[in-house]
Amino acid sequence: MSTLLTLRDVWVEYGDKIVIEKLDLDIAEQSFVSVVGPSGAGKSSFLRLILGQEAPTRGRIELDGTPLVPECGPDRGVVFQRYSVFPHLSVLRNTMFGLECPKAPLSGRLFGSARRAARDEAAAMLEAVGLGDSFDLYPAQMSGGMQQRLAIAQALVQRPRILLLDEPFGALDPGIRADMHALITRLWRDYSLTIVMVTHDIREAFTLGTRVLALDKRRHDPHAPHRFGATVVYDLPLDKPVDAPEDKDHSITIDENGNN
Amino acid sequence: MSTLLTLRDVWVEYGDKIVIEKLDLDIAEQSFVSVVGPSGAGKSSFLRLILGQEAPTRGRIELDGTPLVPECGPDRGVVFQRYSVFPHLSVLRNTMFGLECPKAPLSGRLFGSARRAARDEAAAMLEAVGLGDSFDLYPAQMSGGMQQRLAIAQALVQRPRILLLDEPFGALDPGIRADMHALITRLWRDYSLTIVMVTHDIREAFTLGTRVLALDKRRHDPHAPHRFGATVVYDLPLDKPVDAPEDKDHSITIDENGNN
Amino acid sequence: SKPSEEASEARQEFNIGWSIYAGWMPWPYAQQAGIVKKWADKYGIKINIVQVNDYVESVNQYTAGKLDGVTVANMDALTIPAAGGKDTSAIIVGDYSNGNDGVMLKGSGDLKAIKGKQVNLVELSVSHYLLARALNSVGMTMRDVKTVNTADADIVGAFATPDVQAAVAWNPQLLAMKEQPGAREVFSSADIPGEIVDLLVVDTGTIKANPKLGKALAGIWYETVALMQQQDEAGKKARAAMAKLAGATPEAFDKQLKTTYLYADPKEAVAATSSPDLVTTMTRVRDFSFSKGLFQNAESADAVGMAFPGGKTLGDPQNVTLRFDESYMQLAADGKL
Amino acid sequence: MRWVNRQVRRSDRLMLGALPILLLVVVYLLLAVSRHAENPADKILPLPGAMAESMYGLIFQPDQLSGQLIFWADTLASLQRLGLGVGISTLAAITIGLALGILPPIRATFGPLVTGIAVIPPIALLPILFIALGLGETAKVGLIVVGIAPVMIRDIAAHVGELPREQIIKAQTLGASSWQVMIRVALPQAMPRLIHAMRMALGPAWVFLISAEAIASDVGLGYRIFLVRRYLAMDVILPYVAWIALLAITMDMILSFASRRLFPWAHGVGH
Amino acid sequence: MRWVNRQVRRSDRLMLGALPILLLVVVYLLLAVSRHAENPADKILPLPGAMAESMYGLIFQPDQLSGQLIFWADTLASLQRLGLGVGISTLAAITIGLALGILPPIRATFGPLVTGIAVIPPIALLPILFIALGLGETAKVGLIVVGIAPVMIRDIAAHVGELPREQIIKAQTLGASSWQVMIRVALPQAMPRLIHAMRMALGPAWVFLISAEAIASDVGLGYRIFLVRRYLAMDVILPYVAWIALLAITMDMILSFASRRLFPWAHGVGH
Ligand SMILES: Nc1ncnc2c1ncn2[C@@H]1O[C@H](COP(=O)(O)OP(=O)(O)OP(=O)(O)O)[C@@H](O)[C@H]1O
Ligand SMILES: Nc1ncnc2c1ncn2[C@@H]1O[C@H](COP(=O)(O)OP(=O)(O)OP(=O)(O)O)[C@@H](O)[C@H]1O
Ligand SMILES: [Mg+2]
Ligand SMILES: [Mg+2]
Repeated sequence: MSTLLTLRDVWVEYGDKIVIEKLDLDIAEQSFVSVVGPSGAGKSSFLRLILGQEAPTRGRIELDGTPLVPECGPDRGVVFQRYSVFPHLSVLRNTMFGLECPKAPLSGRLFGSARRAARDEAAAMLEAVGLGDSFDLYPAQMSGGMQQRLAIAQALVQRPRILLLDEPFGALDPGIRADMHALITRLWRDYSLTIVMVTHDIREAFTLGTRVLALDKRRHDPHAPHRFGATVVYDLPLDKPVDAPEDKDHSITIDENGNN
Repeated sequence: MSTLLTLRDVWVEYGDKIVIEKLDLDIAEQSFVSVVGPSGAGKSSFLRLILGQEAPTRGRIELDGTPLVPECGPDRGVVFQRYSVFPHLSVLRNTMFGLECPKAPLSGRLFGSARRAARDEAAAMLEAVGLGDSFDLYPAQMSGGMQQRLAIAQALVQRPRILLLDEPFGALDPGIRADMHALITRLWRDYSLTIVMVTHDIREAFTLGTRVLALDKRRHDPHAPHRFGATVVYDLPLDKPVDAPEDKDHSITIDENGNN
Repeated sequence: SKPSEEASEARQEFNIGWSIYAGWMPWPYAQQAGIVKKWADKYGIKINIVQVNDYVESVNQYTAGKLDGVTVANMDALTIPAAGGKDTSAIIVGDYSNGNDGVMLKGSGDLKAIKGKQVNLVELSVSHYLLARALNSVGMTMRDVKTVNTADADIVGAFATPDVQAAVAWNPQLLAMKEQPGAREVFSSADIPGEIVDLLVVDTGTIKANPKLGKALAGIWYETVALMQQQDEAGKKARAAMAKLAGATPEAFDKQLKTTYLYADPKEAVAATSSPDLVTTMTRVRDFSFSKGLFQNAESADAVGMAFPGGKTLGDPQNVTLRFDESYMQLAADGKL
Repeated sequence: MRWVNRQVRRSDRLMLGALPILLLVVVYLLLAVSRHAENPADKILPLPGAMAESMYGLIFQPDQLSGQLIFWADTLASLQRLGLGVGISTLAAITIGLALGILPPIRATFGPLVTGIAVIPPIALLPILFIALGLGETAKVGLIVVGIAPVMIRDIAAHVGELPREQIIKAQTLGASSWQVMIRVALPQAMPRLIHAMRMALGPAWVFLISAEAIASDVGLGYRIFLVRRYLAMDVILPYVAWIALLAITMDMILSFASRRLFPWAHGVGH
Repeated sequence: MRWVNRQVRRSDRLMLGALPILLLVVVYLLLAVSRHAENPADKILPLPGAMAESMYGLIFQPDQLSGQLIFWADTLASLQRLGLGVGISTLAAITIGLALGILPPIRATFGPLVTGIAVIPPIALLPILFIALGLGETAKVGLIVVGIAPVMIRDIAAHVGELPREQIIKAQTLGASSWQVMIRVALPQAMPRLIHAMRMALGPAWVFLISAEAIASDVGLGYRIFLVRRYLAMDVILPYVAWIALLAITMDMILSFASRRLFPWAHGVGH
């Protein structure tokens, strides 16, 4: 598989606080990269980099061999940790958003049969995430987990080339989480997506991913904790068959990777 | 142990949507109740009831035998799923808030030695949740997991009688999560708290809790899904020794309880 | 009505309001030049000369009792305080407008050309009265024009726009309007001399209880007016100072004075006040005011009574609220101040 | 129960809200009566009877000259000017405010200009306004627009500028162009704030309307107030002011209701 | 790059911002020159030379009578009134607005009254105001307060009322009383909005100041403008207006800067 994303000597700093330090990384096309690491290590910052929301303070990032503009388009999809849905749109309209925009450049809205087609597609995706009976709710009327599922549906309905997920299943119960795992694996396979997912569930990282990255600080200075940033401390390619069915009870627990 | 909270025939409705239906429940003092259930079942609504943030549409709730006023005081602590910290206060000030208010009725601020004492106490709690080097950050400058830990520290530093936790460890990596488990168990034991915790991690529910409640709908009408509310479908008292050390690799997986 | 009891007490301090108008500029000048203090000290009282930028507001403040006296035109003295039941005495008849008010037209043609036009002016003011008199003089009535109320401070700006073809104004605005190209004055107060009279009025109760105030005011007025009439350096300086206070240049101010007939000699003022012409003028003014509804709910033009020197009255003698009182001017004429 | 938690029932709310207003009315009446005891012809605090009498004429009796019912002609003229002025300002606020709030180059270019215009008191520039807009209706509507639009624009721009960056990014990943981010993300979320801004602007709008009518006019609520001010006819001014207040409060309530109706998501449908 | 993402550099920002303002100046000059070509005595659009000349006298030459430098005396008097008026309004906004926003019983009782006062155009009440407060400084400051305070109060109340309910609850579980919720949760979070409200109110505040000075005053920027307006002396009015704009923009910038400095958490320290 060819290289999609290349990061070379990338640093992220906020003021004098170094968050990411000297990151060198290649991400192959159609890979499913799980990112784990302790809270506050810089996983979300890492996603923001790839997304183009933030530019690195140093270093360079390339997409398909050309420098990444700090701007994101429909080739990238994202589920943020927070603020991931539009508060002013109902569930259905939130999901249709991504289908309407590219097709209606002027009004951003579809009408007639195009609208019905978009509606059906969005509805099908909402059924898949288990929001089939909440089409008309506003985000503020939904539970935390429902909002998270809505954000997932919104990002998936678009079929982006690169999908960035920041703890997408954190607020879901095991049953629905298993459904979501199946869904995401199916879409990843069917549409040849490249996925980068941050998660705190080590088992999830290993069952879903084709590669697991652990982000953490290499050094710790207790007197100046902010002077050292995180980088990739483990990089485990998993040579698992892409078509293996998702295994719910994988029963491994690799706490050692994630922290300290 | 005596009964602390009594719910009798409690209903929660939003418009014509029934969320909680005919809930009858007693919660004993010093128990650690884990609440599980599918996303959107009404777990957060249930916590809001006990908290006094919302009054039930029908039924009655009693605390220590007297009707619960829809108002919450320092006897109850809470970690919400969202908006749980004050955006305008730094980490340290967020944590000191609960120590300052009761002691300084007029200014809500402490000075001199009282302030130093509060500061030290807050700092100790922040160290315990792993935020020892982020005292001066504002919530907007922190990662999702850091905010969650701050919310936990803020609620714990107060030593409330009843502690309500809504997915408090959802955004934490396994290492820090284990630390938090130990911390909460210790405080629960040392200060004889009564804890009600919503979680999606079945293992966590069983390791920490002395009782596990599963909230779900008893009936499902696919044509009118909102006409049936959730109630307690499983109620498992766990007769485990309170002083058992927390077991990280409990290795049970009871998905069946949590959903469907 | 009777002057209220409280106001009748003897007092030490008085507030006199003034607003910017050529004929009233002696007041602030007297204040600054120390003439006010000199006369007030002489009578053992204190007089504050208070500037109110907005003319109507100054009269309203007087009517509301916040000022003990105010500079005002005869028509407004009648329609605002007097019609409002405030017993008012005009103790100084300072001047009459002899061209200080005028009807302006753009383009060629004389006053008759105003027919059918829209006229911008301060409604219900002496301008309105002047317009009525102007129309009368050529056999027209108010129905032949359409009036648009325009604030006095803005009338110059308004007249500069092409929308406005006719306007009525007083000085200093009138002068600025005359400077605009293509504008002509077609009628002015010089055509009705003595009808637009500028007064200093005070509350009747106050002046009755405090004749010292009247004496001091008369003293101030005639000393200042005499000073500004002088054609020497001192007079020139005084006029320049007044011009400055009015926000005008000395030249412009002198022009305005030319169209103001100042009763510099108190004898002349007494004569004018006692003349039957004043009764005629006031009859015209009150009839006009009544026809414009300025006496509010009054049944007839006689509702508001006026008293003139020599015991003459006009209108309801039971309800005299505007008194032309020549006694203080007389004292000045007799040199008894 | 703590005061922060004491919710007030709908019916009580009406009563409580009326209380201080009634109190003010009573205080007024007492003052008026005591002034009239001193001077029966007092003009400054007229009694209700005098006000009713004066207003009766204006409301029901056609004017001799124009044949119009003065009160209604005034109301109509003023409402028309106000409606136009507020309408144009609202339109400007939502278009310009949106662009300023969301497009950094536009904000950099026109932000200072809008601030400049916002802080210049338009009353001071009346002569120039006259020259530019004439003395007719345009000038009156123009004064309202110049007076309130910049404030509204800045308010909307500030609000839009504070939308979470995540939403803008998210919309772009969903294929939205700048234009679509504006009309589908920023515009709808600015709408409730726009209504809030309109409500806040109504007060100043009336001020500018009245100022404009005071300057050059022959009909309108503000015209009448300034005209009768010449003879301190508080018996007309006070009812007129009360009527303006009533009109303004009605508009305020309609706007507030519309906002709740049209944008439920912005008014705490949640908890 | 999409327009929403085009950030403008600091240096470019200055240049871009100055552009439209410079353009306006050039347009003015062209218009002025063409008017003067037609009528050399034109007063409405004076040339820079005439303005400089007029202003020189006011700025540098002491008045013969009072010995004051008129321009500076005007500025000082106006700033004093404005400062007092805005200061009092701000104080009222934060205290009353806070109480209205967070205490439902207070809101129910006084909300309608504040709305009522907010929508009454104070200009219509000028006669009453001057009679009630006299002709001194009180009336001028009073007009500013009556004019801007209600709007500010309503803005703060609306903002505080929209704080997430969770925060209020949370504070109470941490032992906060109603009073403490007000001063430790609502007050600090209302502060940035208060500054925003002050910035929005500065424009109207100048309008009211000028209106007040136009009616009863003998010194002040507004007084001078209305004084010379009788002669259509735009050569004084325009520099005065420009000076007011400069003062207002400076205040606006100071407030904006202070808000960023004092309340960094409110200005996107995050992403
Ligand atoms: N204001 C509201 N109007 C209508 N429905 C609401 C409102 N608030 C909550 N609900 C509904 O109540 C139900 C229960 O919500 P709740 O937040 O209690 O779920 P939960 O069990 O906490 O879910 P999760 O695990 O996803 O957080 C949801 O179906 C939600 O849609
Ligand atoms: N604006 C900012 N100013 C200062 N520090 C910041 C800012 N934004 C983020 N940080 C810091 O950057 C670090 C990384 O944050 P990030 O959100 O990437 O962590 P994370 O790995 O996603 O953590 P979590 O698992 O808890 O979500 C944190 O320590 C945080 O405090
Ligand atoms: Mg994160
Ligand atoms: Mg929940």
